[in-house]
Amino acid sequence: MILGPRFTDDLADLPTSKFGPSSLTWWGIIGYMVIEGVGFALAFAVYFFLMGHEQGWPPEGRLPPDLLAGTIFTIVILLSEIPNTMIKKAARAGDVPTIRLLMPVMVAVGVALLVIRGFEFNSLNCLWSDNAYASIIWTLLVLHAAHLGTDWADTVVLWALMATPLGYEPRRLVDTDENSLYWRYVWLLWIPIYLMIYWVPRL
Amino acid sequence: MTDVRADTFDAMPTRESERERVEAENRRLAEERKRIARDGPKLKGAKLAARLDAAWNRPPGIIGWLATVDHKEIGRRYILTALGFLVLGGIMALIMRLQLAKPDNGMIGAERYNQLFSMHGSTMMFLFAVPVMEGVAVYMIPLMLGTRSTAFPRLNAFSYFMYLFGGLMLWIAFVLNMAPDVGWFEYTPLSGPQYSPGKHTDIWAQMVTYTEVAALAAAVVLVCTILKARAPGMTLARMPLFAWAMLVVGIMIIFAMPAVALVTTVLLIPDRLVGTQFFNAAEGGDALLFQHMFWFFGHPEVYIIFLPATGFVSVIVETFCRRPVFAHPVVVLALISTGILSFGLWVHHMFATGLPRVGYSFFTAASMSVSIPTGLQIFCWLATMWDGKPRFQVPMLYVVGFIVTFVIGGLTGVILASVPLDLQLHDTYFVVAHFHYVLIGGAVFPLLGIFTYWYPKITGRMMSETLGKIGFWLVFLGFHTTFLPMHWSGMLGMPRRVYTYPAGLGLELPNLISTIGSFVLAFGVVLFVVNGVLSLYRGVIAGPNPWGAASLEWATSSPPPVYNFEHIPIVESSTPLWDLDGELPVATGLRVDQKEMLLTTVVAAAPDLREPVPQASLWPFIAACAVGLVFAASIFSAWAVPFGLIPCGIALIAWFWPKDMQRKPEPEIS
Amino acid sequence: MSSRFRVRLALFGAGALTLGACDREEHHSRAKPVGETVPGGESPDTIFPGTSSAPPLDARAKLYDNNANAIAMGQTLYTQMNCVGCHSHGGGGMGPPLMDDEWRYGGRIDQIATTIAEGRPNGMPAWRGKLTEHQIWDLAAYVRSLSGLPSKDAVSSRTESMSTGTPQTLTPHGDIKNSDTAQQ
Amino acid sequence: MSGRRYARAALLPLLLGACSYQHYQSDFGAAATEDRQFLTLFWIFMAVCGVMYALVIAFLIAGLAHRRTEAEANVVETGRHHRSHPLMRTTLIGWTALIGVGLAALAIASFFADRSMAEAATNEKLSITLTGNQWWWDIVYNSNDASKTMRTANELHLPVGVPTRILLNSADVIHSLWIPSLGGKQDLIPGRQNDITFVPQKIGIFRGQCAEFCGTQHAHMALVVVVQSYPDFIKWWDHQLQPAVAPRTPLQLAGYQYVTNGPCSACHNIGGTPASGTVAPDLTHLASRKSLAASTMPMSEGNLYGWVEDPQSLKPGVKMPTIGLEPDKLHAVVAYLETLK
Repeated sequence: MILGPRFTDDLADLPTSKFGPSSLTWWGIIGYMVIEGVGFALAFAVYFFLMGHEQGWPPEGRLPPDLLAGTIFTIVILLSEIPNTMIKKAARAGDVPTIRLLMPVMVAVGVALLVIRGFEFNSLNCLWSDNAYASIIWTLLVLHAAHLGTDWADTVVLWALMATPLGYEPRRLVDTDENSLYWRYVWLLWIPIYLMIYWVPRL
Repeated sequence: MTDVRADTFDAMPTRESERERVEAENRRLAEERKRIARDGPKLKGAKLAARLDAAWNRPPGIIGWLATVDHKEIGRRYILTALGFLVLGGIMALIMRLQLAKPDNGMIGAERYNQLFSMHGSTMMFLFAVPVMEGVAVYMIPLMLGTRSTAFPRLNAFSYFMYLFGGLMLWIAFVLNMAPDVGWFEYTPLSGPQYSPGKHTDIWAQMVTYTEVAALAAAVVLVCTILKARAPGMTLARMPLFAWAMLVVGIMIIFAMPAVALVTTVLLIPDRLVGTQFFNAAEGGDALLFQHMFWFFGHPEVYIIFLPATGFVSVIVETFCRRPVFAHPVVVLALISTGILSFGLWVHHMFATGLPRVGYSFFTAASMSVSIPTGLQIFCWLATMWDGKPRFQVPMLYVVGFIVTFVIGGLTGVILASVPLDLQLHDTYFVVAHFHYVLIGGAVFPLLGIFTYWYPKITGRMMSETLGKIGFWLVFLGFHTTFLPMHWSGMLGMPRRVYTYPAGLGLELPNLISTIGSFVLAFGVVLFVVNGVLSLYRGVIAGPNPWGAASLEWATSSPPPVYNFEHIPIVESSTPLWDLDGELPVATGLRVDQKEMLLTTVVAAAPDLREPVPQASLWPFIAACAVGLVFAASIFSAWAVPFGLIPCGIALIAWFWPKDMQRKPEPEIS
Repeated sequence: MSSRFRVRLALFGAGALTLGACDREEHHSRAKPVGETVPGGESPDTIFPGTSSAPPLDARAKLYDNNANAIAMGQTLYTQMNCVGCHSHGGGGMGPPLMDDEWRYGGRIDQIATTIAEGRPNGMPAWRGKLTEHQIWDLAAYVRSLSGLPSKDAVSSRTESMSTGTPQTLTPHGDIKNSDTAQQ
Repeated sequence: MSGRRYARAALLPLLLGACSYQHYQSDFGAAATEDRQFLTLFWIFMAVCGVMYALVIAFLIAGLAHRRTEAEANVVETGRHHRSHPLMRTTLIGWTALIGVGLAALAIASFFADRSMAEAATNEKLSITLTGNQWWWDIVYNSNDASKTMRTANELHLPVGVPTRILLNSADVIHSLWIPSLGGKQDLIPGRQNDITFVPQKIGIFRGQCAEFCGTQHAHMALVVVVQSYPDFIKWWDHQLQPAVAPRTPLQLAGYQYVTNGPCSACHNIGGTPASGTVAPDLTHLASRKSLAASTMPMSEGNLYGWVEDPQSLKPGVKMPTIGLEPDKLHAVVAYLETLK
């Protein structure tokens, strides 16, 4: 026998979207950020584990990566936080036109970063198959490029979506807010990788 | 928290004409919102059920079968697929036992035997143990929490297909004689490019990647469901212990599984495919790096399998002793501390690798200390039994069998945590005995118990009690006959993973006993399966709550309707169905024309949001196919990755892209 | 209704994988004679510069060529028998380089096997009698892989030793040029 | 009376299993200090764990068996299911303390056992280098005097009472040296050097085996361990330093010529002959060993015939190829190999 209901509460007036930890997707994104974060943290552990095994870092007779491309990349990705914050604020304020204006900027920044990343691979002064040092710095760079590329594709799709009438849906604003959050994660993760690829070998 | 309901759009700074248009639209949508049908005192019973059915049912036919996002359907598939793999893995085990029945046996050659034990281990760990726990959770957690769906149901569907494809790839490879043959652990350099030519090792590594992607997705789904979708009033303190166990397990998966995905996909496969040097000692790599990474995942993995089982035990003990489990907070703390400690133990798999001895002492202490929370949980169950009046039905028998068996496995675990003892016992049949006591005694016994327990909820009929009891005794006695002698053969000098052993070492008798026992055990499992199939047709009709249990899954019909609950139940204690006076308090107001669920706050479970639930969609399946194809193809060429990502990207975009570009009064996910 | 679909799906998957499996993973623990037992002798021994009338390929070729286990075994023998001493890691030294696509005595696996078994003028010793036929064919399979001739999924990317340049799995696919400049 | 006899009859096979062999390869061998320490510690652990297990089972039986009144049973109906026995909380604390104390005792015992083993490893008197190969053991007896350094394979001789340190390397994949009757195991890892120390205490013949899965023939990678008196050991060492004996009969000579110039010589070394391969076991004193092919089979004429003729059928996958010797060559080869005492 199924128990009969006793009606005690009506939820028809509950909202259907909120920013931050109330949102289900926010938790999903945090979940995937943790997964990626653990992946990167372990990759960092591999880096230092291998470094502990070598006499020199980079190993004897090899040059550390050239600084130029990586440093330009770092500056650009840090500067990209300015339009990113503006978009995040606009999303929270429900300012769709500003979002529509700034999304292409973020997309363009992403393209620029991906191009610079190509030059970065060229400035590592080694091939991944040379030795374990080369393998791990290539891997770190590839992993981050994948991270960057994924979020860039995400941004492109969101840009397209915000340009449609659906841009006014409150849930799309939550998406925008969360995409900006994710972008912060992308550049935050880059900082240790930048140091590990370009500066630790110069210590 | 900023509330962005449609009416706040008045404040938006937009261009004049645009602004007027949007405002007009908002007003129209607000009008439409008032006309949406919702459940409540005026819409209940059969009329409500018909409306909800129309909104929640998936399309019929093959397309609908592939497109479903119903957690019950997906959970059922997960469970059945995992059981299929259990049977396959079990057959492997029986063949191995036959080969080992007598010394110098020539029944199976070395190569085939090596494939068998690799397949047995990989299948049981990656394709049975973890997925079956996730499957049970995916089915039951939303029902226990009193909600209509899991979070991210499409991700859930995707997760199942990834898991299925991973399993298929491994087993098709086995049929094609391309099975992995260097163990479920695949230590480098044996699994490296030089000593494992061909593709069988890559197949193992990619199978792991599939199942990890699936497990991670399922973990995110479960954690988000448990944190955000509980019935109003079900605070964390009132949450059922199985949900607690799955919350801890979900978080553990999130922290542990990236390690194995990284070590196989990012380190081992590139070593084999494009010649990176991670594990090559001659070029600055290190073979032990693989072991560190593998066991950083591998040890928590054991607890990822074991903790859901403790959740099962708590559920069964509560129902069959008619008491909430003694010291609920202690059990929760035990679960959490087991989860944390399990990340600090991995080196005890590597005591023989010659790492610094000082470090070993730490890992000995950590490994031993994990028995404290486990010991506490066991005490709490025993105390509950003492307090209550246990009913000896099949699920409870499995719990008793669990305690008798698992505690032995736990104690041999303490023995193995000691460095001087482990150096003798490591990689011998003593260890084989130990972890089968832990995994079969600790996880499979409760699993069989919980199957019997939840069978009426899933199918609407009871399993046969008589067959169940016979099955239990066969499984229990068969298990001990198989694995108790293995302690002995290990002490007598039998290493693991040998396809044969010489006569004259005293190994003949224990091995023969083990082989006999394994067939008794297998017969018991077959009887369990037969019972499951027969009871589908002949079982007694169960009714909603045949065991007189206290948690919410028993508040709906058996089997549950596709929308789980007509109204969302409200929870006022940790044993809601025992603390009622005849009626179930419910919350209403969810729409009935579209799929919708309720989100509550993380700790207090106060109503927070109404969340649209995605409709059935083929895209998760298509995305799983695309991703699966990339994984399979990348075994053969690195170029598969950049090119394969294009269809993956298209599938994922199509998955999320709204199919209806009109604004709706309330959000819908089409 | 759905079961037929499932069967079809499984068949498709199996088909796709079979294509990849082929003979690559086949493991031969001893030579399986096809036709004659001893390699070489008269027939494939002839040097045919450039050219016209190559004898038909030895039937054993398909057991070894593109076979991952044979190539790996050959790789081990290559080091153990000190082929490195003259040929280096394919780059050549005292002996001719093996990585390029120039073959003085033919680049087919049976021709290479003959070269190894019988030896060649200017220093290449005859290995017949020192190595078994099976081992000679393994070696031939590996030597062929040095210039990227077999399919990429049958070769190993690297060994557990010092790196010797581009991973073998990535070496460009070579073609066979039969050089007619066999030095006297 | 008869019940007890039945019980004894049931125990008999177990006892037979335990006693009918010589602890040739067994943790119970107690043939070295290390294994004796292991056994002491093992029984301490077993005792503590046994007590803990008995407590759990006693509590389980008591919990299941003790009688309840009707009111105690129908707690849900009377709404008293949230209450528990007042003593339980105290017992819980007691139980936790008990586990803690037990574990601490075991951890301390384990720590001290580990310490004393580590100390024993510091005063080595003999050093041996063992290199793992797929699937055999290369053994070098080290000496400061280079002319005394001696290479053999698959058979380890140890002097009783002498602390012996074995340095462990690998030529290919990871292996693990495990001689249960002497004590513990240690992995042989490419690119790393490990070591293990034994102080043998019992004269006799034991068997060790590879304990880390190392590929196809992992099951047949064993070695014979001979613990002998110091004089015997020195005698053995001196003998092993001798070059191989010269062939005496025409048949042996034919075998000698084939072995030292033919395919065998590409891989095997025979001291004092042109055969100087380094990738397979040293054969200089092959016939003096007790087993063949890394203890796959005992040393005998028949097994030598079988092994030389077709190793791939006796140990499938082994690196030694099946040559397909003609009968006359086979006779000659075996006749020569048998002289290599």
